Amino acid sequence: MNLAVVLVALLGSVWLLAVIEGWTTTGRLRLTATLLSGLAYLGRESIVPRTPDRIFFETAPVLLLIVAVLGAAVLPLAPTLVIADLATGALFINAALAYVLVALIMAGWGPNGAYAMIGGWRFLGQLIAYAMLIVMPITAVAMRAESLVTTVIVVSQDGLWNIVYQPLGFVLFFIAAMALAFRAPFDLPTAPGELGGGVDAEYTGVRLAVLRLARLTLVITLASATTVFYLGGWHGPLLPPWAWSLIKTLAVAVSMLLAGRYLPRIREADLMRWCWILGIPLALLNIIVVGLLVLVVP
Amino acid sequence: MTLVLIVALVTGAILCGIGVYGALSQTNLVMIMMGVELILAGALVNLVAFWRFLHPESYSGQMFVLVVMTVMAVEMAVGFGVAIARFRAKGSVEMEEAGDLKG
Amino acid sequence: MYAQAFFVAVFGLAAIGFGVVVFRTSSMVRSALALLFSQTAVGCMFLAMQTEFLGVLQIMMMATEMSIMAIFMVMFMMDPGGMGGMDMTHQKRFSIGAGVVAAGVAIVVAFWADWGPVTAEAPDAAMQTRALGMELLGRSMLIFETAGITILTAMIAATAVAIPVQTTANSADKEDTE
Amino acid sequence: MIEVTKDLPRSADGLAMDWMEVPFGPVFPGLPGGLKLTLTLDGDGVTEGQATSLVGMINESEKGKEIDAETFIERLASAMPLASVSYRLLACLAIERAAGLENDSATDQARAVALECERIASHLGWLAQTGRQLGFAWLTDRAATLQLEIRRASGKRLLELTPALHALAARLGRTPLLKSRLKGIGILPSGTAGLSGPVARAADDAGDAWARLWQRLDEIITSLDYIKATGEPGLPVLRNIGRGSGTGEATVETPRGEAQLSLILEHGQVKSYRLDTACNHHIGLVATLVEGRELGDALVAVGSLDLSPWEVLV
Repeated sequence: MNLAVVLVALLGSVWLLAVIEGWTTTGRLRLTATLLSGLAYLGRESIVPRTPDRIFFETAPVLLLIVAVLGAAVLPLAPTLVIADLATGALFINAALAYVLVALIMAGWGPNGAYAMIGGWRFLGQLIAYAMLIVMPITAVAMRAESLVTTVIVVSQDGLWNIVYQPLGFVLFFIAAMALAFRAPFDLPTAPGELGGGVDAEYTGVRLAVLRLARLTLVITLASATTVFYLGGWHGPLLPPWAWSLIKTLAVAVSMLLAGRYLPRIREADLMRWCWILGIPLALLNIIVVGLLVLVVP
Repeated sequence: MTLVLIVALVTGAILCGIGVYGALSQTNLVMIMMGVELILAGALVNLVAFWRFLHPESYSGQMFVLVVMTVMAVEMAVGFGVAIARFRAKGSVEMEEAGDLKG
Repeated sequence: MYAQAFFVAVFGLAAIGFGVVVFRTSSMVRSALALLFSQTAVGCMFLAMQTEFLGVLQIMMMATEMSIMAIFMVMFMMDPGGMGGMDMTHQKRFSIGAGVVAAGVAIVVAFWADWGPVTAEAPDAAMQTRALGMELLGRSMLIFETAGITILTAMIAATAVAIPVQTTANSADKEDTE
Repeated sequence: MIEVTKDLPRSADGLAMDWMEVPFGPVFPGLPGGLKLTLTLDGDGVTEGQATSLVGMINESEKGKEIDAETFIERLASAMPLASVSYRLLACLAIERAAGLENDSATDQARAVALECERIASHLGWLAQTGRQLGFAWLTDRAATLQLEIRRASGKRLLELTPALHALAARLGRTPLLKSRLKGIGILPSGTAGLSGPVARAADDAGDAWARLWQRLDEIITSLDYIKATGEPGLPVLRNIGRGSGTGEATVETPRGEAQLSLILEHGQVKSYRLDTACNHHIGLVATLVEGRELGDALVAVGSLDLSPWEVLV
């Protein structure tokens, strides 16, 4: 039951996000256009490049989709509305999202094309930049909740959301989440202006439809994670808990989307430099500050 | 319950065997490292099985698993450092071509 | 109990299967990713054996580790795509023998040893995580710290070995480009 | 394996790796259409590269084939779709000089305003292209919208657009990441010959992509001020040259730099001509700009030159 509800919520959010994305780029709000163009992909010719690594080429989009859904499985919409309330939920989402890299390397290597391959390996460099900034802020969140269980993390924010309690962690996590979802300005593996689509470049038809769906699902999953870890999850007045979760998730997802419109793509060297020279010390500082707060404030 | 323990131990043993085969038969340094990783994976399976079925009250068992995981990471780091240095110097990480390393 | 045995066996078979693929395929990226999925299956075995924290940790760590392995494979192999299908093994018979002997001895020990009483009930996952944390920062703190320092040392040492030797010629060259 | 790697060229980091030769263009989202960039890639780095134009114009007329003056102007203008007004003006000037016509201040003024209009539109087009290359969606939308407006605008409408153009420049100055993306990229070696236009004027400053961006934004503002002071634009139309003969030479500062045309006119027919454009020289700079750069930086450097493959002569 929970599984069905969460999946429907996930799909609905993806659809809304796609509609909003279309709205920001074309300036027209069309509710059915996304569905229609999604269906149109199914009818288009699926071109397979010459001498691909067939296994990787076929599995990569599906793996990306599975990983995004698995990540969402431990994130609660409401106190009991969660697919799997694992004892190690906050660690599990890291484990699931680590496979985004695997999927992208497969998608990059599979088609046997230069643009795709450079895009895939670029994401490995990007991971080395952002990975610590995903894990370390989550550590600080778990420290406050004294638990890795996602529902407990939400309960721990009753009264004071983590965005106020540890704003530094929120900023770092938000940026790292955008890098993990490879949204602009961190879209180095796809980079339309530099690699002509990168890992997307060789995918057509149904496979491209799955890949696009997976990318949007990944954004929703990460937005939902941000909500759970920093924005108090289901907490909120008047509306039912699940509605608050969805509203916050969509708000975070849309802000990730919009941020990319107003920024040029970051240089890979800069991303690496800033993440290591600035980001990691800040994340450590965040852990220390939260640790002190947890110990000092009753 | 002994059945599960035996299944896990046999799996660990076979993984270790495959790892030994790989580490001995491959000519490329990176492939040899893969063999070593498999041997360590076999060890991990055994350690977890021993902790779970024989001494679940003692968390030193789980601690040991963490140490082995650290060893895997260290092995990777050092292995790749050596591989890069060797590749830079000789243009190869093949064992057949590393006769100069013999004592 | 049979359910648990079933899942452990299934993931075990998957781990063994992917482990065999590692040395059977000639494509290097496939080989690295097969090792990754073998390790993931090992992580799933941990989950099936009710060791949640370690299982998730194994699954998480191996994804990055093996992806890095993959890029090194591509760098250092003659034929990373496996298009040429060249043989890159040596002393094959000896290796097979050693592998079989290693596995055989371990299996014999597994069957013959007296493992004593086997516990049926495992502590629940939240309890385990908590107890492991207490162990890490209590009795085993020194080991944990040592492991941390070791990995830091290894990182520094590996980087030091890997960066190019700075001779006067190429350091001048480098300043030139900057 | 030593046999395999011993002859491979070494990368900057000293490792012998396989290099790939990858084509970018002629149809590539980050580059102007018709420009083909061939880069030799060592991973994400460029070891060497060169650019060629697939749509360039043939420099000299066919022997013994005379073209009507009007037709010649139309041809030259349509051969340069990214700067048609400039080349129309160039052809008009050269033919009129060949026919021995005196300058007429009223027409000259209208023509100059038209040229400045095109300069603004062309720079906005470059901004849109740069936005596409950098994945900066807002810039692409904004610059492309303004460019379309300006191409259609009368003098009065242009003045109404002035605040929008100022706002665009101010906005770019405030955009985070943009400076770090462009600063220090595409620096030309000092004393590079054959520069003209914004690239040459920016070379006095820092000579990188960031300086070129600001040079072009400044030129937009300067052109606006000129238009405000002068008046309505008028599309260059050939004055009556009768059946004059002679040789004429003209130079026009097009949006991308100086273009030069010399021709021989015989009885109102263009007998032969010779053209020289800025892009023709700039395309040769690509090889030095991309060498040893990261792929993204190399493409930004090429983009900052504002190459128009149509204006390259083959």
